[in-house]
Amino acid sequence: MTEPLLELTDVTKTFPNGTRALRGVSLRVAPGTVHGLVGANGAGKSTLIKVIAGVHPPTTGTLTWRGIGRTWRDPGAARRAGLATIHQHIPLVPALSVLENVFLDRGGFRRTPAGRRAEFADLVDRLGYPVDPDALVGDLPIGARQMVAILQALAAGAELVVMDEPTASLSEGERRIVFDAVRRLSGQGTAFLYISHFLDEILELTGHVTVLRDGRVVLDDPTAAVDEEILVRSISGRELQAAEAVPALVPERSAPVRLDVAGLSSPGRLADVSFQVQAGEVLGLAGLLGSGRSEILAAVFGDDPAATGTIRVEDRRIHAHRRGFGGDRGPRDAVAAGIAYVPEDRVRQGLHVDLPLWQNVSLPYLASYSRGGAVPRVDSERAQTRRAVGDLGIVAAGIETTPAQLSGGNAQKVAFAKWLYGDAKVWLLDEPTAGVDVGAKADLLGLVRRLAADGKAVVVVTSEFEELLAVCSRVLVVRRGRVVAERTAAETSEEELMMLAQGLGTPAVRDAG
Amino acid sequence: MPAERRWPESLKLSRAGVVYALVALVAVLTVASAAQGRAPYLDPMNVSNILDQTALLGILAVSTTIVLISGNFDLSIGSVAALGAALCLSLIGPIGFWPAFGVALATGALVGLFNGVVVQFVGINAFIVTLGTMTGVRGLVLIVTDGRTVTPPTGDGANALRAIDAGRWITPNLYLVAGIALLLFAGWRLWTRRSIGVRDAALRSKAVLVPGIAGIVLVAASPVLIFTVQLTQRTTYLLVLVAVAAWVLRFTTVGRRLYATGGNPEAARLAGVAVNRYKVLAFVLNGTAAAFVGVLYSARIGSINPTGLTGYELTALAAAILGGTALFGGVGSVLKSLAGALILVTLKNGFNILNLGANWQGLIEGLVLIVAAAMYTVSTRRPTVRATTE
Amino acid sequence: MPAERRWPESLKLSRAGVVYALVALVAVLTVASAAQGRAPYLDPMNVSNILDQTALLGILAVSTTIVLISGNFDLSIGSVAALGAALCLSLIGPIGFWPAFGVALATGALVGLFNGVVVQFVGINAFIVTLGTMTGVRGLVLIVTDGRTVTPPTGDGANALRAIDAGRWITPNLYLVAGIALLLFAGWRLWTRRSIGVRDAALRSKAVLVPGIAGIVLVAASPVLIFTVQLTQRTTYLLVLVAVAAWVLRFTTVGRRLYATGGNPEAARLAGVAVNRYKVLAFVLNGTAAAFVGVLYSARIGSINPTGLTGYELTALAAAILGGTALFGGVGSVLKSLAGALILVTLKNGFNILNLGANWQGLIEGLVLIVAAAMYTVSTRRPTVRATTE
Amino acid sequence: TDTSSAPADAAPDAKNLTIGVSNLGKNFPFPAAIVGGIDEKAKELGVKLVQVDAQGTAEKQANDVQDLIGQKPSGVLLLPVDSGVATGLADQLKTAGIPTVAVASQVGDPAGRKIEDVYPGLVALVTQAEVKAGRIAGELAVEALPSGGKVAIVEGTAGFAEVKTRSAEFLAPAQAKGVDLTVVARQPGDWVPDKAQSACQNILAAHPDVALIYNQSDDMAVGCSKAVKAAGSKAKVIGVGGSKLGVEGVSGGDIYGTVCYKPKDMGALALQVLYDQLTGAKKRDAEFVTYDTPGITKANVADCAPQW
Ligand SMILES: Nc1ncnc2c1ncn2[C@@H]1O[C@H](COP(=O)(O)OP(=O)(O)OP(=O)(O)O)[C@@H](O)[C@H]1O
Ligand SMILES: Nc1ncnc2c1ncn2[C@@H]1O[C@H](COP(=O)(O)OP(=O)(O)OP(=O)(O)O)[C@@H](O)[C@H]1O
Ligand SMILES: O[C@@H]1[C@@H](O)[C@H](O)OC[C@H]1O
Ligand SMILES: [Mg+2]
Ligand SMILES: [Mg+2]
Repeated sequence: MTEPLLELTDVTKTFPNGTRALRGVSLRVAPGTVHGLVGANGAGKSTLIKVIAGVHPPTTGTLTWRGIGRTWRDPGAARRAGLATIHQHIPLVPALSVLENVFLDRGGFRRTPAGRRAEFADLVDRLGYPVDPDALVGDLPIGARQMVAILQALAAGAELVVMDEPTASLSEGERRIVFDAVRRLSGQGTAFLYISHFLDEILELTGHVTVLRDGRVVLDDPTAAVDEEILVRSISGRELQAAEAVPALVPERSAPVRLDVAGLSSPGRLADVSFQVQAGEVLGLAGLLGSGRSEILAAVFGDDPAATGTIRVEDRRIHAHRRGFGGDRGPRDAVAAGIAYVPEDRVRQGLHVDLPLWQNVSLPYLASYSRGGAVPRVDSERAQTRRAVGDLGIVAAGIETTPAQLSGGNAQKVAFAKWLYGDAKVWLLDEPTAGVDVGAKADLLGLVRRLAADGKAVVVVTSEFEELLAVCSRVLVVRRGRVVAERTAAETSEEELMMLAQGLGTPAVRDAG
Repeated sequence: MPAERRWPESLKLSRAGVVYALVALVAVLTVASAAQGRAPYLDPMNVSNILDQTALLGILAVSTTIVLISGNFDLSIGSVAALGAALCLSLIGPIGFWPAFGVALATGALVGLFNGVVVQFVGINAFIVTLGTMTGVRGLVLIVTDGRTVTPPTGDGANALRAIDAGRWITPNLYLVAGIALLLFAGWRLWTRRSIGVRDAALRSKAVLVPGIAGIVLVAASPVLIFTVQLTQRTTYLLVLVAVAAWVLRFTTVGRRLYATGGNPEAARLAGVAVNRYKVLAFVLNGTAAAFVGVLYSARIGSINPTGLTGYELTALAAAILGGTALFGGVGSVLKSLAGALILVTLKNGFNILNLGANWQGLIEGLVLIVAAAMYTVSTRRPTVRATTE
Repeated sequence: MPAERRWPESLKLSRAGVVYALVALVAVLTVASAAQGRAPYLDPMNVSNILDQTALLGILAVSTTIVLISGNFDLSIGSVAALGAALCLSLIGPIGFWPAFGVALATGALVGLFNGVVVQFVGINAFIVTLGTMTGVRGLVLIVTDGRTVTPPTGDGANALRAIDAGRWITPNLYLVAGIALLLFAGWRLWTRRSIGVRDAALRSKAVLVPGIAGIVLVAASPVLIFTVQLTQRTTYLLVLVAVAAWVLRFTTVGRRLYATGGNPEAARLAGVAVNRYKVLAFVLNGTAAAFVGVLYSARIGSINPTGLTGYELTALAAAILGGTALFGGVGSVLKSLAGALILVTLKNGFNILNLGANWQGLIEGLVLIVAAAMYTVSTRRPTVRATTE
Repeated sequence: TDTSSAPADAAPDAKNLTIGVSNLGKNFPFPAAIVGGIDEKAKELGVKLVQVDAQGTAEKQANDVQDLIGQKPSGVLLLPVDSGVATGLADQLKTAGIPTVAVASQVGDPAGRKIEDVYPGLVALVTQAEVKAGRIAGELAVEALPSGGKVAIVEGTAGFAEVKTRSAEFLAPAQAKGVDLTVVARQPGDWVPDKAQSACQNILAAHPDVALIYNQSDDMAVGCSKAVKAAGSKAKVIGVGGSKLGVEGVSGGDIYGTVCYKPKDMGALALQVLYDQLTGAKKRDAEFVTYDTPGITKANVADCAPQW
């Protein structure tokens, strides 16, 4: 075996709040390989890569980089040594352009030296993902930001690129782009440490895989020696169906319409989107990054001041009395009418990262936990949150912890839990399983089915077409802000959805535009 | 989380640092004043004075805290207070005290509404908007007063004005009160621990015995040790306001939503919170409180000078931030802001008591401000590496 | 992005709103002053006066902008400037001007370093720290001056002091300068467009012809139309500082890192930017600039009294924020802050020229502040339409 | 005018006297100089001082007086931040039975109370007469412009009583002598030289023919004189105060004239008045005590030894 590029020995990490995230992890990454790292939410993956990247000092243990023991003084030191990291939370500077973010770590004298744009164009070409170098990062949706972060890491020309769930917010097309880039670069000698909850990605992409469970390594083998079942078992520590092959519920024809969207338009974003969702139905929205799926959900929820059209929840028209749907009136009316909304950007839109879990969970239906609608009953808020922690398998030190102290997948579950115990009739879920581990993903999808079974109407946006087909009875394909096709889950396939989303409709396309 | 853990939690240095800073400051002043051979620093009269002097600043610190929690910023309150005072004093003659009082409060509320609407709906930075109203309203004060100090005409109106600030209330002996409180507390602990098993006996006996004995000692000593404080009416207003605000913030949906609004307005809005309303109302409250402070000021002083109450906004902000309120929303406690205000007032009072030369006061005040903030910042500090969640 | 697109972009209302606000204000003042039958508002002398009066505030607005971009806040600069002045004036006698000047600047830098270190490494809120140094340093000024107005002894030292601010420079005729600049610009456009094909002929002719003809007209008219402005030495300092700062921020890596530091310190740190160093250095720069302003002030006035330069920090902050600088870091432009400072100075200059009564000035100033900010906030607001790219 | 003084050992308890001084703000040179005079006199008389400092704000002064009363001084010297606000403070001191002398500023609204009409309950008011000082400045103006001309006034910060009092009778001498002084501009200089300089620059740009600029303080006169010089104007500059800078300006010719205030003497005088009251050497009741504030020009500049 060749000398490892990176070697960790007996690394432990205990956070100031007492959480022991790593309990003696050893790991060797060989040069030029793609090394997979998997584990359940809260297993310690992100913590481990933060130790590797110099973000957290390890509590104990050693890190050897190219044969030399190192203690990174700061993340810059690791980067300069040839180790680039894409963190799970995509840390970019919103007020700077894409170009400047991609080359944020560059030294030299001139801010944008001659040739930088060419270098950027080159990089974009190599990745195969076009993005406007002058767009402000703050204006980009989360998927595009993820791609910028990838560009940033690739631009560093590092020997080892660490990627923490790079594809969690990407759709199939972009995911392919990332795969191709990883393969190409590893062929040229760059090593990758690749974290993902998509086991198919791990099996397809990596040469070696390490599984973490509760801060310990429970499996460390060449990928060739494992299969999905083995991985699932070591991740969760129990037997588990990877993706349940239960067919989605098809609602009765006579089931009442819960959500009726007609002629929903928004200049530059959406054009004449119409659809209905019946009680007991799960409707999926498929599309590429930036196709407008999130914008549809936001507009229905009343978070688009420029939107027009009619929206009815059980025959009650909402957002009608205003010019637009925006401000804080829109969401308030939507909540009052019985809509629940899990937005895609959980940190910016879904969570109060510094409030305790129980205050996050009770916020949307606070009045219902309160005496006279005015004085919250803390006990019942806490009880409900404890129940959510159990129901969704949230790994947390307790309900007093804040989302800031949770792992990515667990934070996502909190954003979901907020709506769980209200009496919403319509659920809008934007990437509800982003960053959620295999076990929990099955649980969440089960939960979505149960919502439908309880007679709710659910609209799901998820970039995984497989997941859409597993949970939805019907799928709308969105492209450039329009619904371009409609399929029942039974009569379509991932491949067809992909083609439709890319605008390569089969002759049989029923164009909705 | 068990009850016996929760109580000390809120008393931890990192949680209540400003209170410890206040205690430390008072301790230093007590020692220094004893060393100079003066009357005990904490004698009832000086305590009464400190409370009285904190009243107006404290009220503004409380309402400023609310604006800060909501995620905004208000520099206009010093000017608004002066306007409230000027309006009230100049209208007492023509329309009588109560209508004048109403006009003053309404004007304060209106300026707050203006701030709130411009900040929230036009979307201009609160700093520049309230700097604008601070300047503009001070200009209004000059116009209303024509640059002169205004005094109310003598008569019924002036009497009514004085009456809203004239009351005084002498507390019962505080040693007795504290003793009784401790005894009740011990009793409550005994009662809540009824059901706890033998293994907690030691803990239980300590948890009950310490306050119990302390209580008995205090009650027994109370005929000899006497400490009664005189509360002026404005102090009472402050205490009532603090109690109400603390209760609302901590125990009601309004409070919860206010914190949510300031902490992450976007997430709050998408959870159905009327974010704009909360933010605007915080400004309105602050304006109204400022006008009320102006009226109290004029009742205390009997007049208002056109430059009066200048700079109060910065002091109120300092009190709030010393109390741990975040500048950018979502975090703050009116009780701690009150402690912050007490630090600022105690410090100046201490200078007066110790007869410290004016030249040195600024330097010491600046240092104390930083040290007080450092005292608990250091203990609250986020781990060197900021928690990173996505 | 083609050059002909980028230029007008930076002139759009939403990008350069503060400049439009300034232009609007000057237009109003010009009309008002004409209506009162006075000399043209924009005559060379008044323009020189405005520039001169902007110098000190402008320098502070620039360095304050840098602190704001870095994600911090500095209230101490008014006091630091006064300390710089007091030190320089009181040390000229004992040690001569240049050493005294050095001590003043070093002290300013030191206070900045203190602010920076306490904010970054102890982790206390910049508002409270710099409020503390504002108070403490003002105390130092009082100690240094012992409450008196300080004047330098007459002699070489005082002459050297005066010399750093005594120069004056008369610009060439600005019509001629502008004409030549336009002609050069037209030439440059012609040159850069050499290679563009026929289909751009129309565009090219417009892009070249408009500045070309305007340039010829101006040059031709320059013997008759004469507009020469007198730049005082401190105006020159300001212009040099603005040019250097704008260049560094816009065209060097230091600028990118500073914006990144303020915009998202965590992202910057993860990308290897020495975040703490940038933040601390911004404070140091601000302290040094403040001390320099203090020395210029004392050179101009020949003395400093203990309350001198009070409140400058708020005015500098207002200028920066009026120029669109964010309070919370990552956004700001020194050129626009200069425009913000010019608005504030022009307004007061306008009051003087129009002889507006002192009582009314506050109200109008406040309103103008808000309207100026509103003017471009409204236009900067997120466009309702976002382009869809896939 | 009363400047009588009693021997230091007039009363047996003289050594135990503690006198409170509520100063409006040592950060302002004028009150700082008054306090300097009080300090020196206190050493001479052997009385103890307890000093509190309002840092220029009326509300702090209210707290200061409360704290002073708590320390039960034998008497108090009150240097009011604001005349109107001071009435309440004087009442409190009176209620507490503490003999009080007001210094430097009147107690009671200057618009409704003549300065000689001392607020009841005070032992005395020791001050320069502000309105009279403005009148003396007006006399200087007539002297400077015997045939009249355009005049500008640079005022202190709007809202200060001195802004009104120092202008109230400024034009009276001209009227009395039939000299035509026309005020063409009246702008704030906020008591500080830099703002006064800007104001004068701007006034001169708008009215190049201004012949005289009256500044309500010497600091402002100094700043203004620089603007006049830089503009090459012939306008004469007048100040008020007799400060070091002002007197230097007068002897150097940059400033035409000023009104000579003597803060140190005034402080000493005030303490003496209170001391006399407490020792019984001389009892006063609401007496107006003042000193001479002559107008100073280059001709008699030697008569004004600057005290601040
Ligand atoms: N800053 C922190 N303070 C306290 N505890 C933390 C902090 N960051 C992470 N943790 C805890 O450490 C554990 C490991 O978290 P980590 O983020 O490494 O998980 P992960 O494997 O990346 O999970 P995910 O798949 O959900 O991203 C979790 O229990 C989490 O709650
Ligand atoms: N690469 C990109 N560069 C700039 N803007 C982009 C890019 N991709 C998407 N957008 C923006 O995203 C908006 C649509 O995003 P939306 O979030 O609704 O799409 P989505 O289908 O939900 O995709 P996502 O997977 O990102 O959530 C468009 O208006 C567009 O402005
Ligand atoms: O010089 C001024 C003084 O005379 C006045 O009394 O108050 C303000 C001062 O600066
Ligand atoms: Mg993770
Ligand atoms: Mg989306």
